[in-house]
Amino acid sequence: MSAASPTHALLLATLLFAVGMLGVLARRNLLLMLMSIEIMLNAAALAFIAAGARWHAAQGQVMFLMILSLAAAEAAVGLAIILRLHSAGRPTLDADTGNRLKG
Amino acid sequence: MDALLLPLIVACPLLAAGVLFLSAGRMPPLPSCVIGAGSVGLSALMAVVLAIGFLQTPPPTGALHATLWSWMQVEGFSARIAFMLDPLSLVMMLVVTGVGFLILLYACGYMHDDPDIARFFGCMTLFVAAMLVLVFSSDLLSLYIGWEGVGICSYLLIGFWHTDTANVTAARKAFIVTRIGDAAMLCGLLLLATRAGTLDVASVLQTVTTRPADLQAAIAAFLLLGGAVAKSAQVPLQTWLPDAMAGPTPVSALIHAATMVTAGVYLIARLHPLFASIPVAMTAVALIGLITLLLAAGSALVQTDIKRILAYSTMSQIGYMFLALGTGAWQAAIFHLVTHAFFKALLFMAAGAIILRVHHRQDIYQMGGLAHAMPGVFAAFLAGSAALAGLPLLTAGFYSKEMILQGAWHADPMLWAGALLGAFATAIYIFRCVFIVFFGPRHTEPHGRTGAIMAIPLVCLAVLALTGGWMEMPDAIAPVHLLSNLLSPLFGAPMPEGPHWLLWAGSLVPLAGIGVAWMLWQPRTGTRTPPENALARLARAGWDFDTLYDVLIVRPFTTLGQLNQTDICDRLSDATAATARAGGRVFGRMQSGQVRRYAGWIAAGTVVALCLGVRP
Amino acid sequence: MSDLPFILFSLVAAVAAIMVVTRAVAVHALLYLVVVLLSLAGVFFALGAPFAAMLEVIIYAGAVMVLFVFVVMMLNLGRSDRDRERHWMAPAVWIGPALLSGLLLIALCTTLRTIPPTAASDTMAPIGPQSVGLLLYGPYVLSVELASFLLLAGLVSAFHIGRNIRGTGTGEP
Amino acid sequence: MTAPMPVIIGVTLVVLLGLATFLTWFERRLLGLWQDRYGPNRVGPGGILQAVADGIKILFKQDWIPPFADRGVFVLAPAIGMMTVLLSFGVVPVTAFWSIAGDLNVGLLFVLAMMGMGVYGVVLAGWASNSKYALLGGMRAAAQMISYEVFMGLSVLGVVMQAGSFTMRDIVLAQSGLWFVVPQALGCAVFTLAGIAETHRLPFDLPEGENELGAGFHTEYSGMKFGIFFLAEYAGVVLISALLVTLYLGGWQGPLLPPALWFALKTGALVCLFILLRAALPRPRYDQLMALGWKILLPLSLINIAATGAILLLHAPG
Repeated sequence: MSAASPTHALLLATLLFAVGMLGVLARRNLLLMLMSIEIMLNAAALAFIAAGARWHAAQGQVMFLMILSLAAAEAAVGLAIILRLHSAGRPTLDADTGNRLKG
Repeated sequence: MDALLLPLIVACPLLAAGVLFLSAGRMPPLPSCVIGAGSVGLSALMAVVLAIGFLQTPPPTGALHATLWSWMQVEGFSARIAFMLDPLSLVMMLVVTGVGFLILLYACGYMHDDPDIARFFGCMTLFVAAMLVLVFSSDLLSLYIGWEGVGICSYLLIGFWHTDTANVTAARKAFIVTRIGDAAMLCGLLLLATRAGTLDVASVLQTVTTRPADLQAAIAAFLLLGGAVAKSAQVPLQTWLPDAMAGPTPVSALIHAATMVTAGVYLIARLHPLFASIPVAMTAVALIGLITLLLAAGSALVQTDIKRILAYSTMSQIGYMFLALGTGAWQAAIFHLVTHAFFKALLFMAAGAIILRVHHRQDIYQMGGLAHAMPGVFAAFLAGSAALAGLPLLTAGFYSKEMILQGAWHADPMLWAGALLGAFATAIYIFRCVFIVFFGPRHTEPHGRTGAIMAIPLVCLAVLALTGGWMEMPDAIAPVHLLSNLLSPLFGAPMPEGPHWLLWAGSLVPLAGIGVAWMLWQPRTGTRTPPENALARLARAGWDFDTLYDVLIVRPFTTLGQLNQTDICDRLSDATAATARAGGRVFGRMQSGQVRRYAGWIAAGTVVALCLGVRP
Repeated sequence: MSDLPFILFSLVAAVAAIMVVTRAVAVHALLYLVVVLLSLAGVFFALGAPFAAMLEVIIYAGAVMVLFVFVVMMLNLGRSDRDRERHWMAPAVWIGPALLSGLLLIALCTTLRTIPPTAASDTMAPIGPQSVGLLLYGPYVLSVELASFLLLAGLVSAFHIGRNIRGTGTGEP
Repeated sequence: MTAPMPVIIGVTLVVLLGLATFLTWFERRLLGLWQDRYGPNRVGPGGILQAVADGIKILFKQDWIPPFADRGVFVLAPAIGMMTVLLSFGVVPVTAFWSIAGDLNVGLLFVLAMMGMGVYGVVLAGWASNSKYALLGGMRAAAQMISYEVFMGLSVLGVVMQAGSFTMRDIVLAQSGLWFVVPQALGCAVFTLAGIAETHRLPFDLPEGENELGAGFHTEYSGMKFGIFFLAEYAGVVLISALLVTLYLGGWQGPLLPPALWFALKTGALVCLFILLRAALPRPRYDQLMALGWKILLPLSLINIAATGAILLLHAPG
């Protein structure tokens, strides 16, 4: 079994997912949380690609494209919210203040 | 070539609609008119070319097919966007594009000083496109697209002058009432789809012949009938049509007289084997038609608004078509559909010409004596009225109505008698309108002239309203059966004709009706005020169906709601609420509103679930 | 020999991912995130998915991440933000999340162990854009539609959230 | 016929960097010619050694980093800018046998990817400088280059559809009958405009915009780091020209002359066109630039794709 096998790619995906989750849970900065989510999404994408490579099917890349569009939409909305919060008098980007509804 | 022409006929008005809408109302009147009427004219031209080709060399299978694309393909169900041209849709296509073109031409004159003319033509062309989709579809799902498309266009156009609240209310009413039918129709379609696994018309009808009609098929037929009833303004969903006259007159002529409201007739004709296999459904169709035609004719007798008279008349005439459908006289229904499109569009457009010239008044009692002031319009209106009343031999309406009466006679003499009564009333109410509007003392001084662009369609349709019926005559007069022969591959041989005295009865009754009208409203001695008594008021309000629905449905519903506020069922929900609230207080502590806390819970849950799943 | 790029890219991705979640300056974290993405693109390439690799670079690293950078630039974070960030990243904060992530990692790795080794498909012939496109616009056309709906929804909501409420040009509510 | 890979890489690198250096002189001379003045003409015959002189000056300047800047990113930014351009050249086939990775099966996508990465060079330079002019320049660059990348990607899709491949070599070979500039005239026009915006050359050099932003994103740069930005811009011009030649003008193909010469001739002519554009056109306002992109180029490129697809489908066998 060569090193560049889907199983090893899955291992990498697992690692990335765990690291991304660590970031989401531990960071308080909204921007950094969003970035960690991107890492998690990429881990999922890698898992799909690896599965596609395992079965030598293009479906893995199809799913990757879906994740890509999901990530794009998520980033757009997330960043818009961050900008909004920032301009609404919460310049700290502190996720823990997100429960205050009024700006 | 022909199969390519089919989508082009639809694409032409659709493209025009796109252009007109994208101009965001900034398109000046002249290009709007040219694009609007021109595109439909082009469609009509292509339709004629196609029709000639079709008639000269009929396709071997009896229909032209053009599959545009496969819409969806899921397990056990498939739907395509596919067009089909068979004799039935050929007739409908010619009516929609031909009459549509004439009406749009007329609208160029009628609407020329309206600031929103681009929006008007956009909606109208979109309507024509949707109607053509409806007519051409060989798949019931794409037919449904057209069905909803014409519905939305009707809504947009009824409320065209949307600054007036009444118009908007009328539009909303039309939309909601037809929506009830549309919902029923969708359910019916879904039922059919579960039976056949597809909504392709041919396959759906195939299942009718291969599987005996069961309860499911009957329910589906009745649900479809519900859709047809709402769209065609038949009892009990007819209340929207008179109010729909709030729209511009060309809209009334095109949508609420000539084409859209006959979609229900078309639907039933398209699926006639399904209905024919369920006798109860046929009886229901016939009865609905008969009741509608009598009620609407009664209402039309006492209306004072010229457009409302015509609206009730439209309901009544579609009632005839339903009657014909219900008695199995399919050719008669389609024949009447065609002739009705001619003369009713003519009547509406003539009425519109009158309304324009008497300062936008619509009350017939305020008109009077207009025959001298506008002889051309008078002639056109007279031609249309004669056709509507069914003056024997000369007019189109006579032949088509005669065919329906024959069909009714074969089914049940009672139906025939009812239809004859309706014909009598028809002659009375339309000539009442003629006598009051065009004779007697003048109440309003007309102004201006009816321009050529409005006159040309009137002339064309007047000629058609008079001569259009000669394509199909009873054997007793002349053995001409162009339409029946065209449609017979689809509908089977037409019914044999009844005894000769039926023809005599059908000829004399309209004449008698005109005589009665003359006696009552003749220029010198006739009454010049609307009748005022309880029955007349009831009929004028459309037999008070609106009040009835209010009492039967709306009020009980609100009352029930009010009653139910404090009853025992609520205690149960209160208990649920209390439990939920108590539970909410407990779980509310978790709802800190902090994203990281939530993410933590999600992650913890995931890890736990994973551990449970991984456990060897 | 041919495995070398894969191993290299994997290591870079893993290290850079750890760097992302531990940076105090947002732009530095972003740059490391770009490195993660680029090396993941390399991994995709090694796994025989060149199309996905290029899209990862073009769209993810080239567009989405630039959007992040753009936002960071608009936020105009300064030294005080960096200090606050350092303050937030006290060691005690990391214990719980690290525990959870570690558990997750262990659980997932245990699952991976149960996967039978793949001997047959070690050839890794690349799957080109054409087959992906045929699949996308064939059986998966519905999901393409859904994705476009999603993007439209994202566009509309981003526009709505970011709209200029009082016409002040600053987005002040 | 195929040269060994290190030779190809080495020659390409040397030629490219030499060319970029040479272009700094060439542009000023051409501008001088068109604007009826001399331009650099003192150092060497016709001033041709001016480029060398500039190079020496820039190399020996103090390598200064502003104390308020973010050091790491500040140094990284110009390197990214230069690197992405150079990497893009890897997939450009100079002749049928002369390219580093001309038959990469996603070659065109690779170019687009590198264009996308190139944004970072400018944006990070703007951010790391920690000064408001640079920041504004960087933000402008981010929005401008991301937007125009969209139109660039969409415009080349027509070419891809016609050639049926992302491989640069296949695309050139597909033009043996008719250059794509004829059927893809619309795409070619959009690509050219997007290319100018991507390299932020005049008239689309809003990120630099010296009369409003100082020098834009490289306000704080000096010495060789500035020099790298400078060279990267010229290399970018050569790259866009080479891409235009490859995608739309038949690549190395042409009668009589050897392929490499044809390629060089076409590219050189396009580079001159770029310089002429700089001499001829004024700089638009920023909102005009964005409006041009989203309101005109985007619909145009979409129309191009739709039309190309429709025509291909109509001509498709079966």
